[in-house]
Amino acid sequence: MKKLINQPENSLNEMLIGMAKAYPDYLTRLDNTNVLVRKNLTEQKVAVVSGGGSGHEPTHAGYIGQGMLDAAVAGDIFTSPTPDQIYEAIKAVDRGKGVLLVVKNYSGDVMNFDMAKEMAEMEGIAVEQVIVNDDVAVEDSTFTTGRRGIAGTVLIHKIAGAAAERGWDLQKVKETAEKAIKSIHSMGMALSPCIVPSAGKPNFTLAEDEVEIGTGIHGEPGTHREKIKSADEITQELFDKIQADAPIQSGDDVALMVNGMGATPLMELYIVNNKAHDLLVSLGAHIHRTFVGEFMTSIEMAGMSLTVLKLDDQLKSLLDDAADTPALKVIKK
Amino acid sequence: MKKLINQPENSLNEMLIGMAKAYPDYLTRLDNTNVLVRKNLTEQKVAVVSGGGSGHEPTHAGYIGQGMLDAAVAGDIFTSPTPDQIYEAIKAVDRGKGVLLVVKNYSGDVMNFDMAKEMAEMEGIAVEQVIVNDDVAVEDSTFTTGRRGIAGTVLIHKIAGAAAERGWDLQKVKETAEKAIKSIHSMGMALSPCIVPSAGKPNFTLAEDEVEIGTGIHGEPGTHREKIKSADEITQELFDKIQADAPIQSGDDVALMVNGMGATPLMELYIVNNKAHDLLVSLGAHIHRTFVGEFMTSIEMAGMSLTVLKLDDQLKSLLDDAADTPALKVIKK
Amino acid sequence: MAELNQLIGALNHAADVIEENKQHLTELDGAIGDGDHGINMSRGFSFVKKTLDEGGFQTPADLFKKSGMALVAHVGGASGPLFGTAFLRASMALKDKTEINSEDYISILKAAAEGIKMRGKSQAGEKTMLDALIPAYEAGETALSQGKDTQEVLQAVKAAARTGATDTEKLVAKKGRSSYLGERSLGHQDPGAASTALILGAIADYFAAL
Amino acid sequence: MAELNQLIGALNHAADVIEENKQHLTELDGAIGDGDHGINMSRGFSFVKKTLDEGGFQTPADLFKKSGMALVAHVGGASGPLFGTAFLRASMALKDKTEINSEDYISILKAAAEGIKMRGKSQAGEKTMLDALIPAYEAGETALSQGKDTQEVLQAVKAAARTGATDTEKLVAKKGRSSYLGERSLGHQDPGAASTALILGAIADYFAAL
Ligand SMILES: Nc1ncnc2c1ncn2[C@@H]1O[C@H](COP(=O)(O)OP(=O)(O)O)[C@@H](O)[C@H]1O
Ligand SMILES: Nc1ncnc2c1ncn2[C@@H]1O[C@H](COP(=O)(O)OP(=O)(O)O)[C@@H](O)[C@H]1O
Ligand SMILES: [Mg+2]
Ligand SMILES: [Mg+2]
Ligand SMILES: [Mg+2]
Ligand SMILES: [Mg+2]
Repeated sequence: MKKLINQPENSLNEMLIGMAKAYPDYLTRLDNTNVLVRKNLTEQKVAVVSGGGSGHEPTHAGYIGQGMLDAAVAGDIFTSPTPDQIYEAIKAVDRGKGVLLVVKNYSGDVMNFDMAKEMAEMEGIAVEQVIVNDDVAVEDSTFTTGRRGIAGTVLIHKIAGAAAERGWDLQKVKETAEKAIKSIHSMGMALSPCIVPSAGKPNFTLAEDEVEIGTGIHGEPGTHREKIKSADEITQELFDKIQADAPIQSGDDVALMVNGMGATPLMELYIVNNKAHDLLVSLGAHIHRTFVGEFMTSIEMAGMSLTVLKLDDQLKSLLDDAADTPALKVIKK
Repeated sequence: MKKLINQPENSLNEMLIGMAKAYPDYLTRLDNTNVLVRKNLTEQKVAVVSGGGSGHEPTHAGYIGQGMLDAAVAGDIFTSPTPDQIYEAIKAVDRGKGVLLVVKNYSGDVMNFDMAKEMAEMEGIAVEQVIVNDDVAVEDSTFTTGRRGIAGTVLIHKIAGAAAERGWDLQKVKETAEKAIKSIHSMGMALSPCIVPSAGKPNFTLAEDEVEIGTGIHGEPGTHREKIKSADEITQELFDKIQADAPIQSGDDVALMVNGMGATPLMELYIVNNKAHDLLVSLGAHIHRTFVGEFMTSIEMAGMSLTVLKLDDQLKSLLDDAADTPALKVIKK
Repeated sequence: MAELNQLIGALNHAADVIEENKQHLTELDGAIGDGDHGINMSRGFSFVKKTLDEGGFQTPADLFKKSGMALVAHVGGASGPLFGTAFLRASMALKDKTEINSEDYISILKAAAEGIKMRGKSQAGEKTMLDALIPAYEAGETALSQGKDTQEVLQAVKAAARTGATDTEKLVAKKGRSSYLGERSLGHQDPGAASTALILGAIADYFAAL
Repeated sequence: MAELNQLIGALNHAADVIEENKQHLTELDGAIGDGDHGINMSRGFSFVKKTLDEGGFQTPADLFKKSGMALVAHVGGASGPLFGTAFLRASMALKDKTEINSEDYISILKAAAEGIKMRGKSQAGEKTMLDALIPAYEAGETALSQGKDTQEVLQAVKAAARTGATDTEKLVAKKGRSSYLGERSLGHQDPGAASTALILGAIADYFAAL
């Protein structure tokens, strides 16, 4: 394992301190917790809180700021945070207008956030929760855990955050986020594995000419492995899977995200973006906004995911609202 | 070689198209060139042009936009662009107030930009050039090529771009950039090599427990190799080298950049930032602004560089000026 | 069957057994999950030990409550809220009893299973910790109805939990992270079921050795 | 020595030799530079060949000018402006001559070297292409002063360039990318010197085979 770390067990703590030092205008660490909280909280708005395992940086704390999150709760690497931590975050950011929790659909996250919600409700805080499940690689079923939440979650932060910043009430912020969740679909792939520092070795192996299609953001197995193909072919394959699930119609407005998993260079993401644009345009879609970069990573895994979010006028205008966070800034024109 | 590309020889072109598709509000490609030019050029200001080999994304084109670059010229991967291309960029962005070229100190870049400058001057365009040479890993000497330009270049883009956006004349923009260049020092290291697509294999090799200290942004050899140490120790080593060259005094204002080389996850960069902050603070420096992320990469090399820029009041306020580019946004408070 | 001190001893032993099996549990989770179950459980139970060391418990219910809180706050992942809820439900089932007998033991296992079902929206046969815990308390109920003594009941619970855990290899995961694998989860033992069997086994062993 | 057609033939042959040695030049550059010299030169000379194929040259000067422009626009890196400037200076030195003799050949090599010095702010002994080119034209001057014939002059140039290139192994780089290595550049041949020797060798071979 070759990493720029000190003791593996200190990585999370040192990372959080390093973030707080990097962005003193944006965020501050809540004493004795792994919670980062927005500086200068906007009074009189619904607070938006997210969180989950670490190792997905800049997710989640990178999205703290105007128009996105008010707090982010960091679990250990690839491990959901615990209810007490989430509860501290909720208490710290509630301004009497209630708190929306944006949770990725993993059993662990869902249950820990559930418990925190119960704890906060016992204190009289209004809490609502939305569960992001954008990964079309996993079968959708109400009898199982259902689909995972992956990179699309960042756009849900954007939309929920903008809705809250507009002063909408908790119910409306929640409904808007849920509408966006229904319209967002993602699919990822990996070229190489990642190493959790405390584990010290890769979480899976791939041959030199092999890729895994449908991988999650923790190196979870995908739908299958195959010989590596061209960027265009791989992009087409992921796109087809998304399209099979949520067909794009001619005239649809969409946002497109090409997300890097950690080790894949931007150059390759732009090459993928080139093809993804062509595919959307050939279906008659109008691409309202494109996001290319590392938004939700998997430590140093190589690979990428595509996210397509169908937009109505409301979602378009929420995406266009100003955002000012360390990792995503939208400057309103 | 495991990459998300199509034909290696098409990578540059497809990347440029992919960038243009991602940021239609920011930039557009100049027909039949590898030049990306700012949309909606500000009239009546000095134009700032940079460029160099590709493979350093988001450098250079990612910094096109308000308050930074007006055009970026992309060479082949790790190869300086040719004079004709640079000349096209100069012609496209000159608004009669002259053009500043920001060039990294590599023989190839310097000579190609020189020739382009001569060509533009023959057409009556006022052109000035500044050469960034922030890499303290290389010995400074006027008898040799001197120091390389590495990640600090991005902050020179910021400062020159802000100066130009303020409407300052060519001479003043140039002098300001030169002042900043004198005050900026960087040093990098690598954990793993990178692969130029057309070469198909790594440009150097490192043992599983080895790191290279002082590497350039093209995998050029550094000052030495050593056994991997902790993040704190490596940060200290790079910092000491910078400090030996340009000592920080108590009370100094500085900007700090922790730059990822491509494959190193943000988590590790924050851990490095934690230590780098401590080192600066222990010397009595005041950290005016911190930049943590991938600003100037080396394809998928793992590693990082530190950059320290000493600031006077003028440089501070130029750094704080608004910038709106795909890869770096500063929202003025 | 047991007073407060013995319960503390039993939980301490369970924590030690989890620590010894950290690597094994992590490997099980590596095959069909994210490879952290051993790490999560070991972290959580090290805090349980700390809680046990601090002492000052009023009742067995208090002991289970504080241990459950330690699990909730330190395991993380899916197993944290589940084991935490299990312990908290056990605590609630005990009310203000000062010592517990084998009937009590079986009813707190049952209460724990109900808590897990509620928290995990899960049921038997979905390849989770429930597939060790449910057969375990059922075996205990049978042993009780046959008039078996405390040691026999504890051993019946231990054996059934072990068999239940092993048999999860034949199940397709429907809940938790391994459910993303669908059919590919077949042939692997569920890590949460394995840790459940270890805990129930450690408790039986502790009382057998008294 | 040569008319326009033969010069075209000679440059074509030089381009082929560069293409054949693409891998070799790249390996030399890999050791002390960034491993692209062969790629750069092969790309540039493929455009020279295209220019040669298009034809329509007025004079040798025109031929060198158009070839030089192709190099400037397509080699990139450090060697692009340097070889480009070398060819453009050769063109200027030729003025409107319609054919060239061995004195002309040596004087265009000298003009090329001056162009490289100016563009590269470099001089002999800094482990660059100049360390092949300068000994080459000096050997040519000596041969001329000794009254040697054209073939002998060309061979003297070829041999001196080859020796000069090999001897760069003994030099510490002071210019170009390899200068960042300092002493570590010792023991390696400079790629630009190697390609210069290949070009001058190809020209000599072409005329020897006529
Ligand atoms: N909904 C659920 N109901 C019951 N048990 C569950 C559920 N989800 C997960 N589990 C249990 O949790 C175990 C995984 O725990 P752990 O690896 O610590 O958490 P995570 O999956 O978040 O990494 C599984 O082996 C399974 O026994
Ligand atoms: N200042 C200079 N003067 C003369 N020759 C130089 C100079 N800088 C570089 N060179 C030559 O250029 C060669 C490297 O060319 P190339 O690899 O194509 O460019 P780059 O170094 O930009 O990758 C060196 O081997 C050397 O001969
Ligand atoms: Mg986990
Ligand atoms: Mg080069
Ligand atoms: Mg797990
Ligand atoms: Mg080179």
